[in-house]
Amino acid sequence: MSDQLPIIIVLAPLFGALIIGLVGSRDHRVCVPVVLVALLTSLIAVIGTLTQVLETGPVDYFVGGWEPGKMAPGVHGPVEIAKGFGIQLRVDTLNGFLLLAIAIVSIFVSIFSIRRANQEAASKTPQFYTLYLLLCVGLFGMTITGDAFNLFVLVEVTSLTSYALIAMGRNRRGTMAAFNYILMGTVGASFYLLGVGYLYLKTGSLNMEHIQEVLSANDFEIGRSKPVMVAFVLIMVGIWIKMAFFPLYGWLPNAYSYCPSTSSCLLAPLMTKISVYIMIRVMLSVFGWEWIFIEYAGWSDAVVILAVIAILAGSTLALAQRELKKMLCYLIVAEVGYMVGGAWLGDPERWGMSGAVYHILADAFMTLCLFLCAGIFAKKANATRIEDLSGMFKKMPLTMTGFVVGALAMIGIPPTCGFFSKFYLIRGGIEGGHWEFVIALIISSLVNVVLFFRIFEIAFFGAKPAEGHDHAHHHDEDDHSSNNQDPIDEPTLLEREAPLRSLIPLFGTAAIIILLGVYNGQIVEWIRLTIKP
Amino acid sequence: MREFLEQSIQPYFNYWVYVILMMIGLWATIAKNNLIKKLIGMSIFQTAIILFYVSVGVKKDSKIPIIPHQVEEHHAAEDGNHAGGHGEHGAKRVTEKHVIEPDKFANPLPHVLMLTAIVVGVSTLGVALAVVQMLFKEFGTLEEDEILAQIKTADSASLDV
Amino acid sequence: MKWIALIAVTLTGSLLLVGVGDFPEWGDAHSAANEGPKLESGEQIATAVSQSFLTDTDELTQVPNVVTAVLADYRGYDTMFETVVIFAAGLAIFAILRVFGGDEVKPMRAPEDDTFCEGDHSRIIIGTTCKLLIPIIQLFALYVIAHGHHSPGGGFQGGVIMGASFILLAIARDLKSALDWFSEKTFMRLASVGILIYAGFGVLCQFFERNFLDYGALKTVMFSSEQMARSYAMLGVEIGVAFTVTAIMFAIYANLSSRGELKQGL
Amino acid sequence: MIPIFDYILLIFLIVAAVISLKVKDLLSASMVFGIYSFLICLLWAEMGAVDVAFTEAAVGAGVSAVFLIATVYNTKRRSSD
Repeated sequence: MSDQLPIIIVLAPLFGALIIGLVGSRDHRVCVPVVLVALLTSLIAVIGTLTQVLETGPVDYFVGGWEPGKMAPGVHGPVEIAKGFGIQLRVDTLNGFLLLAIAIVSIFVSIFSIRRANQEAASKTPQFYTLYLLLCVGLFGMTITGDAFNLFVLVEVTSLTSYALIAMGRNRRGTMAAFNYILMGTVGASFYLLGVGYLYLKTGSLNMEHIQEVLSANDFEIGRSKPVMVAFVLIMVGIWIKMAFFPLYGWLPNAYSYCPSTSSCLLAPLMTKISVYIMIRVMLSVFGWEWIFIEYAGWSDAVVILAVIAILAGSTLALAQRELKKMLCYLIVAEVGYMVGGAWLGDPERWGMSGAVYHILADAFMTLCLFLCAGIFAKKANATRIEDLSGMFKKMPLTMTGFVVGALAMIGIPPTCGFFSKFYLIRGGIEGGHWEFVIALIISSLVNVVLFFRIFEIAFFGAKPAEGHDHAHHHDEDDHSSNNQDPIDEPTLLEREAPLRSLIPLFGTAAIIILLGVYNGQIVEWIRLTIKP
Repeated sequence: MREFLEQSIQPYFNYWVYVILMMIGLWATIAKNNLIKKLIGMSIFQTAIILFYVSVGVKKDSKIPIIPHQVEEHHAAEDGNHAGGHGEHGAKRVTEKHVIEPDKFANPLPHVLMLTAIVVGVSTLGVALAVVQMLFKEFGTLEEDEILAQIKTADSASLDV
Repeated sequence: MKWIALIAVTLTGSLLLVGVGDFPEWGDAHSAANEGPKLESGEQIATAVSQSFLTDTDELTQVPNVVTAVLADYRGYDTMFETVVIFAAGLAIFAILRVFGGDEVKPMRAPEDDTFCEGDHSRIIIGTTCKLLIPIIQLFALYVIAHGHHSPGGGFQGGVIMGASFILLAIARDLKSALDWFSEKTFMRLASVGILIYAGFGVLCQFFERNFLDYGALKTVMFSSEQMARSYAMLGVEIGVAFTVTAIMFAIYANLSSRGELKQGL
Repeated sequence: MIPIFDYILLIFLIVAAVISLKVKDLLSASMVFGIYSFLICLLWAEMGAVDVAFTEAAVGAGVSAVFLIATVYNTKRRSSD
């Protein structure tokens, strides 16, 4: 049984989705339990696989039993299975932690979505949850796969479900954003597909390991040919579109800020991060770091400069925003810059790549924390703009505590994981001699300080929360406001606070942010097991 | 000129056309104003990639990748002394493994991949068309600039309040 | 916008043309993808995986159509997710477009565009023709699904044709009579059932202590040799695919043609 | 050597693509897109990719053209470009 664990990670949410598809429309109440059971099964499978990985090294799983070198029974006797015959799944310390992060984030968001999804999706709740689980299937599958084309199929699974989750929000700007996202996403995926085609043309295989073997044979003789170079550029551009890297980020802010809060809580922490992971996976497992950082050393400088621009542009645009969610979206653009820059800082001996992978984990939880808070504020206090948050410390102290933890992590204050990831990235930048990257990181941290302390100030010292009423009518899109701030009979803390189903994921995330920070040394050490050449 | 044609264009004509189609598709996706035109451009872009893949898998003078079961007549003749022993299909096949020359058949792998890509393409088109209908319901137009203008006026109106 | 497009298109075009120069010639049977990657010294460092597909398929699965074998067996995991993509598309369109009730939606079409229908006279001819055609189309679809092992075809193609027959019914008569045959509840469930069949075959293999989708494990259930078990399981899987594709193609059409109201189609 | 039939098809393909993007009537554009799909399906059948050709004939020329027409019918037929 234990050797089947890798596939169970993907299959559990898939079966969950199918069960909801079959019986969900009859009774909406089955949705949440099915989602939770499916994701918990995945979580257990991930933990099981991860312990195997930490004990014995990378775990391979060959779907259909097409393990290269094995003898398969043929009509006239056994046949040896060639390399790359079937599809390979692979879990190592690089993606094992990411799988864990996906499982935890999706469980938290599904707890957060109880009741909320019913209000946001109304009679389409079962469809919402089916799409939700399919999105999880796609994310797990993308992370776990070791096959270049299978990756494309799973990218499409996640893309189609996320288009739907974004367009489901009854906001016309959200619909337009979804349309742009469809165009950009399809072009990105097509570029990736074309890049894989170029690789296939030169190597005759689709298995990542096998491709790398062929490319690196005889001192990168095939690797140096022009189609492989073009393939690399195409794949990178395709993934950059998907992850909203600097010049190609146009679709992201509107798409994430106008979609329903449950969808944005799932999409914002995971989609871009998994794309960054894919980029790192392609760099390490398909092309190999020697190919990138030695054969084409000039490229890494160019990409780091793009990353620097991304960080600066993201931070500056975040400063200009008045809506909380939009500000967070621009911060995502900046964070993507961190990770891409870190990954391109130089060969994996250095700390940049490890810092980038660690930052993927850290950023997933930081973003989740802040988006959960934004969702709670929007619903409970009808506060979507930053100035609406005034007096929030008094009104919702528990939620605000969670927000503070997330914000401190985003800024990079020591006990949180945000500090350590920045530390590793800066260390990598100094090692690689990319001072512009170091400076950009520090500037962006300062901008984050300004951004979040402005919010803290408004929330702590701001005027009376009664001002929230003014905005109630021109935010009619989020009209489910339960603004029970009656000045006559003061509501108790429990009435003012967000319900438990929102607070549990929030505090869980906050705890993980701190735990990740405390155990950063061990985690990075594990990550480096895979990354180090 | 003739040499250029013979050496650079002729053997690669498929690839040239795929690049041209791809550029047409990309151009339409970005620059066209009408949303449905954008989607048609997107589909052309995707088919261009499929054209590339299929061109990769072509082998000259090859058959389609369907390999009929080998009814081994020569074996039947050789094993004639096993009187009545090979009335069954299976009895004949116990003999030697039939050698297949893979160069005679087109490469099946790109075909499989492109089946997937076509299906993915139509799924995306369907979802995109649904979004287009939603947009038309909300904005009453299919022109991108008009939609953006409407959003802009709505935005500035909400800021003034 | 035009300028961005121009820059993007020129950059992409020139990038792609850079690659073209180094390609193997069209139809080269000895190219890397077809035979195996070679070094300049002529040494072949690996065999292209498609070669093994061609040589081993008859041995391993007894399926003449190599494409079907690769699609449903060797790369069956891909195909399962391809079906999931279709399923997700159907759900996505439902989630985006479907409106319940739908009385409050005003007619969207401008009157000057109303040049589609010629009137009701043509409906009789079309209706009669379709009545004759639809059973034949459906029969052909079943043939395509079932004969996918021996000739071009399979679950996707057959499923699309089957879905198209319902679409034809909806166009020729009206959406309502098509929905009477094939109601919304039915097709949304059928789509799940299709993938359930596919994944179920995979999980069944796991019960026999093999890997997911290792159809050879099913030989004890199917009372046949391992190769024929693969072949039969592929047929089962293709039927699952066909269910999903049929249902979703019709679902997409039904939603798109009626603006999500499922009341009146084209 | 690419067969001459291919050259003709490939050139027609480009023409069909351009026309379907140039035509101002969206219904015609959808139709021409169907023609484009059908041409490319012929091309693939010629290249030995019968399964792909079959799928493209069913999906590209058949169903996706119908989807496009359904949307055009439900929205607007004229386009400004």
